[in-house]
Amino acid sequence: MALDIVTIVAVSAGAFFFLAGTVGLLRFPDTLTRLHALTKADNLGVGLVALGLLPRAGSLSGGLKLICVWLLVLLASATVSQLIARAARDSGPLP
Amino acid sequence: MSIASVFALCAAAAVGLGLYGLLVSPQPLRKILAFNLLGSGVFVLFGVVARRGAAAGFASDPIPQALVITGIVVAFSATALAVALLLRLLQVSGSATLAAHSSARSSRDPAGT
Amino acid sequence: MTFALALHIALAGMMLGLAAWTIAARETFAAVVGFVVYGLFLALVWVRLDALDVALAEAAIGGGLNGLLLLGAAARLRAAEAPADAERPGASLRLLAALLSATVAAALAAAVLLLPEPAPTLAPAAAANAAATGLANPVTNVLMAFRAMDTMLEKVVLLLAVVGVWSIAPDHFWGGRPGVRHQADPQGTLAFLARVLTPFGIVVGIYLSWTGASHPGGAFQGATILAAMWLLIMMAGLADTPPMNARRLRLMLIAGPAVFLLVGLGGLAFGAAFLAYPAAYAKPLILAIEAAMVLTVAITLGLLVAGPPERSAAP
Amino acid sequence: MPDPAPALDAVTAGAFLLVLAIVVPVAGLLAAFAAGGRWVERIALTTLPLGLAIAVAIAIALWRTDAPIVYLLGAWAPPLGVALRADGLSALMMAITAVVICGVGIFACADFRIPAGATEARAPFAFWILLLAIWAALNMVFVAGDLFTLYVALELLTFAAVPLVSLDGRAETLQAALRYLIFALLGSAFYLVGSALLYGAYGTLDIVLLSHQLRAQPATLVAAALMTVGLLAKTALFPLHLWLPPAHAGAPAACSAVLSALVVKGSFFIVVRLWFGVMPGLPGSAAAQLLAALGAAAIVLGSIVALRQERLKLLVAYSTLAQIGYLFLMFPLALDPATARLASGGALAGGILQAISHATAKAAMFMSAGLLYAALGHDRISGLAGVARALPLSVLAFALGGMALIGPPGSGAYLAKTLLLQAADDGGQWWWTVVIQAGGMFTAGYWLLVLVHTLARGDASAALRARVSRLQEAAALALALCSLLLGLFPWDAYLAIPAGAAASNPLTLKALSSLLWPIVGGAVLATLLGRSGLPPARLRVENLLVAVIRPVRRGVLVLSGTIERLDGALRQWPVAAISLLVIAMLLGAAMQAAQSLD
Repeated sequence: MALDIVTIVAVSAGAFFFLAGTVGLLRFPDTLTRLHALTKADNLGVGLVALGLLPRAGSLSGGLKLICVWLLVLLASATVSQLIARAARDSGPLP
Repeated sequence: MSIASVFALCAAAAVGLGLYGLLVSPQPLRKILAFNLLGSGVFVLFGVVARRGAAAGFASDPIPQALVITGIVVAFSATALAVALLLRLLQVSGSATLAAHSSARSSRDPAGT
Repeated sequence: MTFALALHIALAGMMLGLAAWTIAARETFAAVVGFVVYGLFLALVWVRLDALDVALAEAAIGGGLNGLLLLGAAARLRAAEAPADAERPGASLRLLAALLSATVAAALAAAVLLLPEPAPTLAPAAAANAAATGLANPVTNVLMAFRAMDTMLEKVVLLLAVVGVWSIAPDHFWGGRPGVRHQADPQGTLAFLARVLTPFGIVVGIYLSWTGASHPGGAFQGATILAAMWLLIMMAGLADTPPMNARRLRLMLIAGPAVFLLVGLGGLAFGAAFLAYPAAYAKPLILAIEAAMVLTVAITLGLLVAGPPERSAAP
Repeated sequence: MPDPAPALDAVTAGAFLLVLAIVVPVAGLLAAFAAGGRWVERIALTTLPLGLAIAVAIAIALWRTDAPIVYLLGAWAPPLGVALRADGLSALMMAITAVVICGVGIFACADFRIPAGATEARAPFAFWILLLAIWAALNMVFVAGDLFTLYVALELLTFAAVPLVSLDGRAETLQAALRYLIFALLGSAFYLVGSALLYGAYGTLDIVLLSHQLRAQPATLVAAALMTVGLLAKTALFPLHLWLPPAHAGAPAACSAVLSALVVKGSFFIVVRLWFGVMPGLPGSAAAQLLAALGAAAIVLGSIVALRQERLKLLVAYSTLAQIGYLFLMFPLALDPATARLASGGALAGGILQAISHATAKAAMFMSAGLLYAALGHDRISGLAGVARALPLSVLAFALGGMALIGPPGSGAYLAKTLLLQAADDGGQWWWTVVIQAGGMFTAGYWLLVLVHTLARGDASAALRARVSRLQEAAALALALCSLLLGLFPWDAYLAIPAGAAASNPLTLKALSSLLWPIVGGAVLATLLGRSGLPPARLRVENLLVAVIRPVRRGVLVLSGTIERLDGALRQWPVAAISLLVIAMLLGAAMQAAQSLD
């Protein structure tokens, strides 16, 4: 029961951060600010969703896989946003 | 309405959209993209058929699934070949279009060897 | 049930929205990005259709390699986009095309919805014959045993795609290296990603290929991930494509279909039929074919994305 | 004629030959790819006689057993497994494919040489591997007993054919290859949709099992319409021919020969399998008439546009377009009015014979056109004067190939025409009789146009840029002769030929007049429609004739100019793609109507 509550709270919070990140993506004016919104909010969102799902993983290996997913997403989004930011800087302000 | 019906409608719509794109997009790359969309609709149709055939403890008939995997490989190869042709066409002629600028008759230099 | 239905309808709606975006977007680059996202949603659809093997294949190809291929092409074609735009057909022709496409879609939808109940299926037959191969994944059984001929020919199709892509190279680059040489900062972000991610990716790729015998996954899905890792290393500038006339490369490119063919011929000579596996050796034989196929498919996919030889073999 | 209802799961004697027919070219191409360099050509040339021997062995085995040869791959019986089946049609198509591939292989030796000093070159490497791939794919098309295996075979064929188009790397050929590829992909997507629907409805894709279970229901009708039209797009039946003329005319000669002679027959053969094998009772009269009407339109448009070409290779390519139309005339003629089913009788035999004789004849014509181009450095029809004297054997190959298409007694086309005319007579479908006869005249028209130019007085030997290889001329001549003598082959072991059709004495007056009329008609057509005019007249009678003809010719030229513009419009991408969808709908509606009539 307590674990269920953890899941519900964490996943909902994660979903909220995703929503916030998406709003930022749509509303902010240029590439760098959009990236700012996306990376911050989405990384937190993914972490919270993964955390919320951990109690439901059922097995140790399942839990480890979830953590791996979280780490890989972090790695990918961190590097990709770096690359996008550099490309944006090199090619001047994009609309 | 079952899962299968929802995704059947979705697949048919994807086929329709892909067809429309193939018909009207002037740029070859957009045609290739539309072909991929069309193909994905066809594959989902196989998935719907597989899902309807769930039996014998399988949640989905394995035969259409295997056909889709083969189909995905073929579609990817086709995309790669088409993209390579398109990029080479751009390199050689400086333009990337499928429109016949000149009628076949006046095409300058049909090869003979 | 109604919640699940709502979820499915939402998923289908998202997918169609992205599909429409792919067709309607002004810029080709944006359309391709839409298509990549579409591919990821499509993988979810396959999960909901209980076809996990296909979901993995779709995620790896549709969301991954296909996206990479098309994005690269879109970037190189950007300058040529405007002239082709002038050839857009007129409004009446577009309306006609829309009407006809919609009619085909409607006919298709009606045909599927009116399919007979109960649906015919080969699932029981596949289940009953699973013992013959000793593999627990029914899709792998179909690919490697029941319809092995299709799978073998599909590998030949992949090889032909490579021959086709190579065949349009400029003559003086024959024997050279495929694709452009990526120059990247060896201390840069991409190189960092390539160094950190590749070991993970290789493990996952091999795991997916290996587990395909009994769980969702398989040679093709695993090979796609390996190909993606190879491409990542090349894009990070850490490695270069091999010269296209290297003997070892040629051998690796035919390994999959060749082993398949040899095992098949073994069946013809000593066993029941071409591509029939003797019951005692079925599993090791299939695993041997799959191992060769993983290697071949991974390299083939990487080379297909890299494109024709564009420079001489000298590094 | 073998029993039309083949056994389902009994492996017959000699069936492993079917496996070898596919495996040998596949193994050849794998080995050639791995070995590379000069080994590519050596391995391919070794594979040629092997494959030919296998094809002949299959034909003999079928003759002996008198029943279809069946092989179960992996010993798995359909519906779970995939069967290979060879009936008379498959055996004949395999044999003719082997003959043409061997001819093209001999012809190509001289064209695809590795330059001195290089270890490997692009064009030879690709050509030999793709040639073997086309062979494997076609053999698979002819024997596969499963609709999805046929799809894979069809894709294999497309993937092997497209790079052949752009082998010389010029922008036009790259564009032609890309058009071909994308349009063919659209066609295969339609085919694949149809297979999905059929599997959903019947739980099998095996041709024989499907034919037992097939009922008229929405999924079947939609599948039949979509699959047929997808295959028509790959076959380039009018009006879906946008890709064919530039692709076939632009490719190197050996490639054009394979593409025109064999590759389009692959998808045509699957249409035949689908209509006669899977669903003989489904299409009904209206749909069959529609296919033949498209075929008739292809004959008229293809021939008239061929007559208006300035270049020889494009003329031959448009002739292919017209000849593809000819292949589809058999569908309404094969319809048995009593049962409204397609019967595998004389009309089908005629259609297949036409495909076979066109394969050999067209390969010979493209080869000799390529030889003329290579020797002269151009292929303008108006610049061919004197060529017959300078290059007699090349011109003779062209002349015999074209003659074989018109169908003199003893040729395969003659037998085909006899069978089709007889079926038209029996069914009371006189309008197809008119089309068949007109088709012969059109063929004679563009054949004569070319011949008259080559025979005209002129000094071509001075203009020759390159020597022509005797071996290449011999290969072209052999294929042309093969087509001319096909009528003497014992066809009734493989095809259902009604008694009496084959037995007519080829030297009777009636038989000879059947050759004379097309040539007279063709002469009139060539005079009236030929763009490249006629060589300058020297006799007073000729001058008089020209004076009489000139006003008529002016009027007819306006008409043919309109037809040429129509062809240009139809070959625009959106128009062709829309035609594809319209034909799909018409076919679906026609089949639906046929079902509701019952």
